[in-house]
Amino acid sequence: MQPVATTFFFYFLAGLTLLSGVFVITRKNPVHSALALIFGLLAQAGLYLMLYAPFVAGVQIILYAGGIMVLFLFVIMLVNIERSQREEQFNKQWLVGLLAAIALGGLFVMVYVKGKALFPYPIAQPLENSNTQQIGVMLYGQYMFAFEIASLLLLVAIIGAVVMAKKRI
Amino acid sequence: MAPIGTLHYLVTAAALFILGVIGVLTRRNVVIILMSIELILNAVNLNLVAFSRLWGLHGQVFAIFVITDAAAEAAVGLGILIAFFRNKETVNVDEVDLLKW
Amino acid sequence: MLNYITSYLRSNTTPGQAGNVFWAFVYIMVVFGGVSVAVMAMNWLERKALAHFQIRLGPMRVGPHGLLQPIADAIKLMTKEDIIPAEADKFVFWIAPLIILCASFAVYIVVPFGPTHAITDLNIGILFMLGVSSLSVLGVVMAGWASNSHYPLIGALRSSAQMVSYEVAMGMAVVSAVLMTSLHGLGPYGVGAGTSGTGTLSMIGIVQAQQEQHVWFLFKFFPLGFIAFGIFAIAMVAETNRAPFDLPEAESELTAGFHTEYSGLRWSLFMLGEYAAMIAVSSIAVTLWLGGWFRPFPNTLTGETWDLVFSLFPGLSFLALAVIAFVGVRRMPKHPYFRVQTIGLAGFGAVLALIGLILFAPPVRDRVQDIFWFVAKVAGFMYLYIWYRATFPRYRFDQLMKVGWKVLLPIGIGVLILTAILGVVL
Amino acid sequence: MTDRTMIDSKAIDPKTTASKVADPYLSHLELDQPDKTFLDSNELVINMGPQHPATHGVLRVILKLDGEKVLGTECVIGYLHRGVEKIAENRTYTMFNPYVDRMDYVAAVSNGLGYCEAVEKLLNIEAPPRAKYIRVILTELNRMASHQLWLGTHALDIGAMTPLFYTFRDREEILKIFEKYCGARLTTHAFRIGGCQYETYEGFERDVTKFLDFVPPKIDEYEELLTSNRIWLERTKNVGVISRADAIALGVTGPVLRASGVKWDLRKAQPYAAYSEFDFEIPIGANGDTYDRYTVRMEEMRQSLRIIRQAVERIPEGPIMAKVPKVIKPPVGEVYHSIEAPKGELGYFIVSDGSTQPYRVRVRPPSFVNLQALDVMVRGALVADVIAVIGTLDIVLGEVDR
Repeated sequence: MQPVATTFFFYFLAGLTLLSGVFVITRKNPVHSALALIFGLLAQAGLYLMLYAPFVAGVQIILYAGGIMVLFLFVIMLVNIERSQREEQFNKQWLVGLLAAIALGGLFVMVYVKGKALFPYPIAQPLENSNTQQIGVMLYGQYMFAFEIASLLLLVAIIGAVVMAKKRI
Repeated sequence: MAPIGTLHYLVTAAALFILGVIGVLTRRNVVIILMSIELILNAVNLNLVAFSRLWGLHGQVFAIFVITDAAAEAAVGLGILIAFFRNKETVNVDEVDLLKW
Repeated sequence: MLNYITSYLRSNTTPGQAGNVFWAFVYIMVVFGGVSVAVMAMNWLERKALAHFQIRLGPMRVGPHGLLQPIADAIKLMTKEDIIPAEADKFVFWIAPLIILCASFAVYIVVPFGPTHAITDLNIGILFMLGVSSLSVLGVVMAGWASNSHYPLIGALRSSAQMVSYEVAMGMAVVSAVLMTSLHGLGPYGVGAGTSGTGTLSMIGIVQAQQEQHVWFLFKFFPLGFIAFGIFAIAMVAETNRAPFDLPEAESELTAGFHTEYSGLRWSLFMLGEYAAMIAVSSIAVTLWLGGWFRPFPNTLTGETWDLVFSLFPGLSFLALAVIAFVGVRRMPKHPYFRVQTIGLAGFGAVLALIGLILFAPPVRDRVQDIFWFVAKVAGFMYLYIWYRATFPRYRFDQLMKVGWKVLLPIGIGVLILTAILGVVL
Repeated sequence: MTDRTMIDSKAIDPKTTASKVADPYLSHLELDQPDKTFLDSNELVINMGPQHPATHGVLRVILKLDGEKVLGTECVIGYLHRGVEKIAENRTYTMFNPYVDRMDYVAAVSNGLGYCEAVEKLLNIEAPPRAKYIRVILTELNRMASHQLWLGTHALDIGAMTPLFYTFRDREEILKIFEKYCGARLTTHAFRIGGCQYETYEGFERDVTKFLDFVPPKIDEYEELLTSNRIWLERTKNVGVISRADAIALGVTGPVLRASGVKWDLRKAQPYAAYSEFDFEIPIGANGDTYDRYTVRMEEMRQSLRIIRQAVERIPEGPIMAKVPKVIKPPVGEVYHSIEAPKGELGYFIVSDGSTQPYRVRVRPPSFVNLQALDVMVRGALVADVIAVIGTLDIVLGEVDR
């Protein structure tokens, strides 16, 4: 693809991601927040594609946008959102929170400015078609133990969620 | 326009991370706090994937682990939320002030 | 510029892979238009076929044999008042049908109509298809919630639970098919034994794997591929909310489920999305198990003669349709009132015959063959959808869940494990 | 804790909570906790009908749901009330005859038969044998038609569209016979007090015999679509079970009662018209579930055919009208006469004060009584079962509301 398109798509997707992030944390209605988050996640999947990480992008869509967000929407519908909308949206320490976040941002800026040399422009790499396969090999080879732990974690999470959410077990 | 390098992605991720932090620190609705945590995790993911472009695929593998973790976190978090809501009839995080009910 | 356009024609990849924006755009337009037309045709066909199942005539008034009925419906829907309930969440209400529509149309990016006839070929093709088609759940949930009414909400909760559950079983079936791409074990013809290679997630790659292994995955490891296909075929009906799994829109229980409050154009977007999703999942099934764009019997009926015979099929089928149209002309009442309709039907038949004749021309024939076989297989699934709808009663919600989780999922996992074991052993 | 007070002062939320409106129909549903949401039990109250595709007209069922589980139901009826019983008090006995057809409009002939026989009993006259045979033939044909309509709509409620059209196709043949006989298809007004007004038309017996040969394969066809269909079995077996004792206690009659294993059919128990002269079986079920009611009705269709065949073969010659005075003026007294309508026991209680108009007519409609079993049958079931059970009860709202 031409460089122009790359630049355009990066700014477009990054802008979409950040904009949706802003919407997520400012909307009163959690459903609108969730909707914004979905768009943000999809835009991020686009960013992953631009980084030649198609498998992560696919997982992002299928798991995040298609799975986790459905869970969120479900819960939002179950809890009485109209009531929560009438409440105060931001807590009392919002100023402190904002300051902390800005401080964190300053830290990031400092790190990036100081360590700019560490992050070179990536050399034009060939299209990695077997990327997905290598990830698979890694998951089932080098990271086998972590993979199994992750599956255990999911099992625990399932049980935990069921125990928490069920009325009578 | 400058070509898009790793730094661009890092800055995007950092901004997203900060947005997530602001959300967690300032909102009162538990659902939105959980969503902000997702934002934070996504920012981390973006970083990992961007780095994997430079230093091999380990970043992508980790991103997958992070997504797994996010799924588990969302499930348990929302489960707790439902249990909480059933008892207190609110999703306001400031109301979570009892160890036991 | 001209070179840029023509250079693609000489390559043998999809426009997406070739990075040719112009042709990619053309393909997108063609696929989008084609799917829209297919949805309209499907609409007519469903009403007609269902009517004949039920000893009715179906649409007969608009155009000869109701051929123009979908167009009339489209006009009606577009001019209808678009109602947004007062208590609805306007924005979410507005965006929900668009989500469903986009999700079901975005899937077509990777559908391989032929070795080069796809918009692009992602190397995560099947993952992309599953992921994007699962996004339509969001639209359903939002539509149900935004309507701010009981029936849509229940419909949305039902349907999201249903779609999420059946996605799991569907995923298991798909994974076992993907696994087969890497297993060159003994096919029914004993070809390619012992050459286990790498698998692929790419849609075109999957079809090519079937070609290399000389077997449709439907018949690979005989009962296994068949069972996996069966699971997918059931799960895909549930996934698209069609009878007998049409609980979310169960007319007799929830009026119309999640789109009860929708009307006019927005409602038609839901329908468009639903039918597009039906075609999309059918094309997944065709790609994964039925050899995609390959003609039937590529192994037994080989040789130039058979190639020629099978390449005549596209033209012949159009000619057959034309003959049916002409028979219809003959059977039209001879009353002057029907003259316009008769002429119209004759014209339609003539167009079909012309297309059929064009399809006999060798250069066209060779290019269109792949697409024809793919579409024909998908059309078979479409007919099955109609047949199911005419035959089956509706499942109850708990039974639906039981079928998904306690029947399909364990079988799917079993098939997956057996496939893996067989692949290693053979 | 400011939020707390704010919440309490706000109006309840219409999306997820029950309406707090004091509705007399809702009293027994214990809606005293209105501010609950989806997460709690006893929260969701749904109005099914009166505008709902599966309530067979204008029945309004208030459902109290826990998720999809039904905690209780309340039928609200009366949307089709036309005061048929009151009208009777201002009409002569003859004039009232057509009105009864409008109650159970899918089994109008049975209604007419019940009324005419009740008045005949009051007058102490008896219809001649030929009239009785004609009555049996038409009533049994009507039972077929009613069951066919029931089957089609019941299957449609459960999601099978196609049987509806098949049953309507075959019901059409019956309606054609009715039309040829008396000119009307639905509300036939076929019988008169004392017999029948019309002699059978030329070719009546041929038509009926043709129908008798035509319809058994069609019944097999319906059964082929449904009886062993897995989904149909799952949707109907053990759904809406009503025990023998409950059924008797609730006064349920007709196929619903027989499906619970009670061999009670007025055609055998208290034979009226010419039923004592025919040989037929009373099909009964074992479990009292929806599937049994389905099989019982299917078998009843076959038995009806058997009765009709015998009646057509043995129909006697003779007059069709008994000696009835020009002005019907029954002696002072009262009478209760009931017949086995397609839906159950259809009873007429007529009080005469010696004038030309009845003092009081009270109808015991089978649908109304059977409908009372709905709550027993669906408690603890799912919403989809409510639909199936309403279908299986085979109610006609015209008869419920009268």
